[in-house]
Amino acid sequence: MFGTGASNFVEGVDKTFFIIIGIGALFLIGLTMLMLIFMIKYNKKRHPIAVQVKERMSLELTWVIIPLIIVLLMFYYGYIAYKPMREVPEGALNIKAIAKMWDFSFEYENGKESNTLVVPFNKPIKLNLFSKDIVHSFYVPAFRIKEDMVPGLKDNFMWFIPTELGKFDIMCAEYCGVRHSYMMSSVEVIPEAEYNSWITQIKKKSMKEEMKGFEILKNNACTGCHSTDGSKLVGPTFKEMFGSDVTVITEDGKEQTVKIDEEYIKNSILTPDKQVVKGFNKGLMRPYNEILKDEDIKEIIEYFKTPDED
Amino acid sequence: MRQQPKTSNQKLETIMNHSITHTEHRDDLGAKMGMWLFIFTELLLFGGLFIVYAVYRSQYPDDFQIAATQLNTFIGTLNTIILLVSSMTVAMSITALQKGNKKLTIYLLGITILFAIIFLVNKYFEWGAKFHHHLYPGSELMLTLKRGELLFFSLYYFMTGLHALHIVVGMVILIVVLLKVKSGKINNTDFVLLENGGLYWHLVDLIWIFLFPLLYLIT
Amino acid sequence: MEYSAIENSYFKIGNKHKGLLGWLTSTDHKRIGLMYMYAIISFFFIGGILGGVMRTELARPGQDFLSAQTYNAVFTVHGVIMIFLVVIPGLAAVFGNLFMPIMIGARDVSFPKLNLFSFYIYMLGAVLAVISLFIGKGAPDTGWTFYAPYSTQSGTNVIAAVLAAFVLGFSSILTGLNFIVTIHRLRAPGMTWFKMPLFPWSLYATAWIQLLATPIVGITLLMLVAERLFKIGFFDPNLGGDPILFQHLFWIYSHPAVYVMILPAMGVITEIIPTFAKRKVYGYKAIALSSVAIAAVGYLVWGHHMYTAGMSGTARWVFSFLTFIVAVPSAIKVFNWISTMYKGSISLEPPFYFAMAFIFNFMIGGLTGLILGSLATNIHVHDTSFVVAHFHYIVFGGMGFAFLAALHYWFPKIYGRMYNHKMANWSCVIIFIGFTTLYFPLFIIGLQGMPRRYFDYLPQFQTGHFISTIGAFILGLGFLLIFINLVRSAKKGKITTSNPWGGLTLEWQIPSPPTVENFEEIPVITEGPYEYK
Amino acid sequence: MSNGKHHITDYKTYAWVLVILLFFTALTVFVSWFDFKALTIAVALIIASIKVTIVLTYFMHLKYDYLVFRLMVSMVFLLIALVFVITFFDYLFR
Repeated sequence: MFGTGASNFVEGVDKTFFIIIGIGALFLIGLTMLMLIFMIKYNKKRHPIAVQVKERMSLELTWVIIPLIIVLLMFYYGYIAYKPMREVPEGALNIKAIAKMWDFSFEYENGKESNTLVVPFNKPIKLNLFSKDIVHSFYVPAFRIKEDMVPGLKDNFMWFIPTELGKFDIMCAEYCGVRHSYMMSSVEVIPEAEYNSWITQIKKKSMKEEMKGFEILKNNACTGCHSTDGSKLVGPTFKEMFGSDVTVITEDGKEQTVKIDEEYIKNSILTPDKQVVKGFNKGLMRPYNEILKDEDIKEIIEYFKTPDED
Repeated sequence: MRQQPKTSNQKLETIMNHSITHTEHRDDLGAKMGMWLFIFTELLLFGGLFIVYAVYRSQYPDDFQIAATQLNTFIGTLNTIILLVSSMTVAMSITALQKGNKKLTIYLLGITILFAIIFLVNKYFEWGAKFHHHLYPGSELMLTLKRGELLFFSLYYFMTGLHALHIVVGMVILIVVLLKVKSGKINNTDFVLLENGGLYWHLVDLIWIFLFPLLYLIT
Repeated sequence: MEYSAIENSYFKIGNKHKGLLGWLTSTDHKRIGLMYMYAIISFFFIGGILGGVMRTELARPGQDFLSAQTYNAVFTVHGVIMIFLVVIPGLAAVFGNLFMPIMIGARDVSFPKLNLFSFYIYMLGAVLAVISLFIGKGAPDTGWTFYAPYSTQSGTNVIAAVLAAFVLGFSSILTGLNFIVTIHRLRAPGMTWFKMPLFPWSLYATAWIQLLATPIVGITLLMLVAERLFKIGFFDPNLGGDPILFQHLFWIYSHPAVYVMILPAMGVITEIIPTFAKRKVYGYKAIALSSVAIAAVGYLVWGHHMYTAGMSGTARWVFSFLTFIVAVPSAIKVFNWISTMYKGSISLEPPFYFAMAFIFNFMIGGLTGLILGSLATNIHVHDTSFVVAHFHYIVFGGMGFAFLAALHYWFPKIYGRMYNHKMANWSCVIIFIGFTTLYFPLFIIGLQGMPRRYFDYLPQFQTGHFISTIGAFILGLGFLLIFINLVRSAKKGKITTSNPWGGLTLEWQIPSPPTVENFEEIPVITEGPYEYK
Repeated sequence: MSNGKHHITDYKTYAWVLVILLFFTALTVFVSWFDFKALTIAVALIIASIKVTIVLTYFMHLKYDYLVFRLMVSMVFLLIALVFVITFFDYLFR
């Protein structure tokens, strides 16, 4: 019913689930049967005169106390299966997980960065959770773990031991805007030896990615909506954008062809809805006039001007 | 099981006529209960704000203390005294009416309303001074403050602003009550409106009693 | 002879104004209740259509006919309309207004003018909610929960929607206030607290929640507005605020709001079962007091919406513990309902079928609620479609079915006419099947990890989503059937007697439909409300 | 249904209540000049609570009104207190 289970928490969570659902199903079936039996047996046709049954305090008390014991038991099982989730074992591998609209990124202890989470098999991993803008949530169904990534919240974490090799989905479970349902990534669980060699290979950033303009675009989550590889997201891609001609729709609904120059880029950052590239919706981008300074915009334009290397 | 006479047409007509002139039956205790329930919602409304205050105060105790020094304790104390005295005058106005002294009732209500105006004038000067120093929500200066101080001033404006709004509402209620006393609609046999107006005014006082030390005195 | 009852009822005779104006200016609790009913049913259809649009989009993965932005706006508006305009006022404002004063033997509520005033505030809020769709930069896209800081940043029309919720809250408060005073002050002579019928009891508990919880969300939404307008920073981490605090304040209201929906629903069921089983309610006091217990404990369990929100570990288990405690009074009610059927003489009429469907759905909703209340399992299913299924089982399978049960139960009293029973029974079956097909698959894909509020989804969830969409259409069909049946019967149905079901509570002792003042003489009560012999 | 019992309070009582309230106001201002460390807020709140109780009892007539009002008021304050305590289960243990 659950799909795969691949972490140390799976057993506890699933067991709690089956205990609660088992007791629940027992009650559900029992009471429904009773309801149906009464409906048939005490139907007006068969049972024309109702018998007024005296209330009994003892019965009333029974069904206060028994459910109370049962729910307390359920609470207990839920609690003991949950408790280890907040107790990180010593020597866990620390990885920083950062969310922004709308992607996840990971930073490892040696400074390596990646977009998918890569972890060694059967080792405790502690994820320190951060968010750059709004509330997101880190959810790996196969691991039965979830924790919100709250901007400004310190010491927010989750941990797990992956117990199966393979690739598992990470999803954002807290609604975060237009591309919420595409805010996904994956955890790759690989053998420890493989991990050790993977972690030491730090890919050098391309010259363009070293530029300050790119840093600004990334920090303001521009790249969440505008790709740098040509794919179409919420907004137009940045790849080979500068200098091209595009059709735009102005505020009063007219179509226009403009060349993407410094002026256009600046206007699009400050007043995004004035000239929206055809095929994209307006109102999705906020004006950045209070957030980006003139120098920042200059850096961004510098970045756009620089041609791609390959 | 219960005796319920069958409705005949003639009787319906009388009911119908009765309903058109429909005089609401008087229930002073019910009216007062309604007022109390309304006061509860007001308490919970401010309760929400006090939770916010408590949370941020626990998170930024030092910033809150520093920020609070910027508030004028003198004006705060003065306004506390004004509200307490006006609470007394409005309470006395009920006694006056009960004793049949209409003139004194009007006089006491007038004083209460006057105090309300003085309170607002004080508040105006207090806020005005802050605005003069560019210390208001959304100002450039506010955004440069330490986070705790920013929150303190935000809360200060929000809480005292909402409270001032209640003062204005209370004032309007008291003016209406005063006019009704004058016209004789509220008199020494039917004065639940006066009592309810008074209750509302005391609520404004209650909230201020908490606001005053929390905002002005934690330096 | 009985036709004259309709001619002489509150329908035909109002105040000094005639026609529509007579309705719009009426302070008669029955007319106000009926106006609420028409408004709420209209909004339910709008909300339902939005839900149907959503389900259709989700029938298969990928974008079909909505853009992601539109989809987000649709589920937000669906939520806002359904929660604030339909289910929260639902039973209390409609059937509470229509029947609570009669059931306690009063001519009207304590403050009839205030009652009409709260209706107009409700309409004002509704207008604001509708306006939020059309002005500014588009319909709000924050979800009905308005979580900060997204709601403080979203370029869409959040302020109008938030103000709508605020205004609607105000209407809810005034209704609650009115009901509390009415129940305290206007019970008929001899009707002690424990001789009062159980529907008014449940409304009493509900009214306290409306009164004491709503102001908290009011102030929270005001803070949100201030934050958007003045950069105040209560909830914006960049300005030192705490987004989790918003969630606390929001759920301090919105969890109890669930009880505002479900408590009157339980009250309705408690009225229906004894009437059709011809038996005294088993455990009268237990049911009455469990309403109060649910209201009281239910106020303190809001944090179970936030187990994964970054709360402290201590807070998590405290909230989990309290949540499990609140399950007990709900269970007591179910046991008592079923015991009331024992050795009864049950006539299987449409309201009774709806009531049975309610109990079944409510049990599933409640039992899956235990999975959500338990810490370990909650972590896995929180914010997945499991939650969506759970709360629709409570709100729709519970409150919605209770509304239909109440509608079929009191219909002859409201209109003085009877509907077609066969058609009503069929619509009950179809709605039940549609409902189950729509929501049950969501439990399963939720367990497999389908997050909620997703515009698009991974292929493994497709079967579930597809079945669910089919359910939505069956459900729509069922509602169409009910609508046809009831609208037709309200106009042309067979004239009925004053007490077609043989009920004992006071509303059945007066003509159908009731006269303007309900009672010629206020009855004197000597025994409990369900003393079947 | 009765329209409530009406107790007439003297002017003198009100005057005394005001004097007491002013005394507590002076006291709370006075103690704010000292630093009680963690207790500062507790002291301020205790004094405020005393003042509020006095206002409720005398100015708002709870002393003379029906018992049910007193019950309701205490219930509401208890509820607010509980909400505070439960909220702080989060903030104190974070």
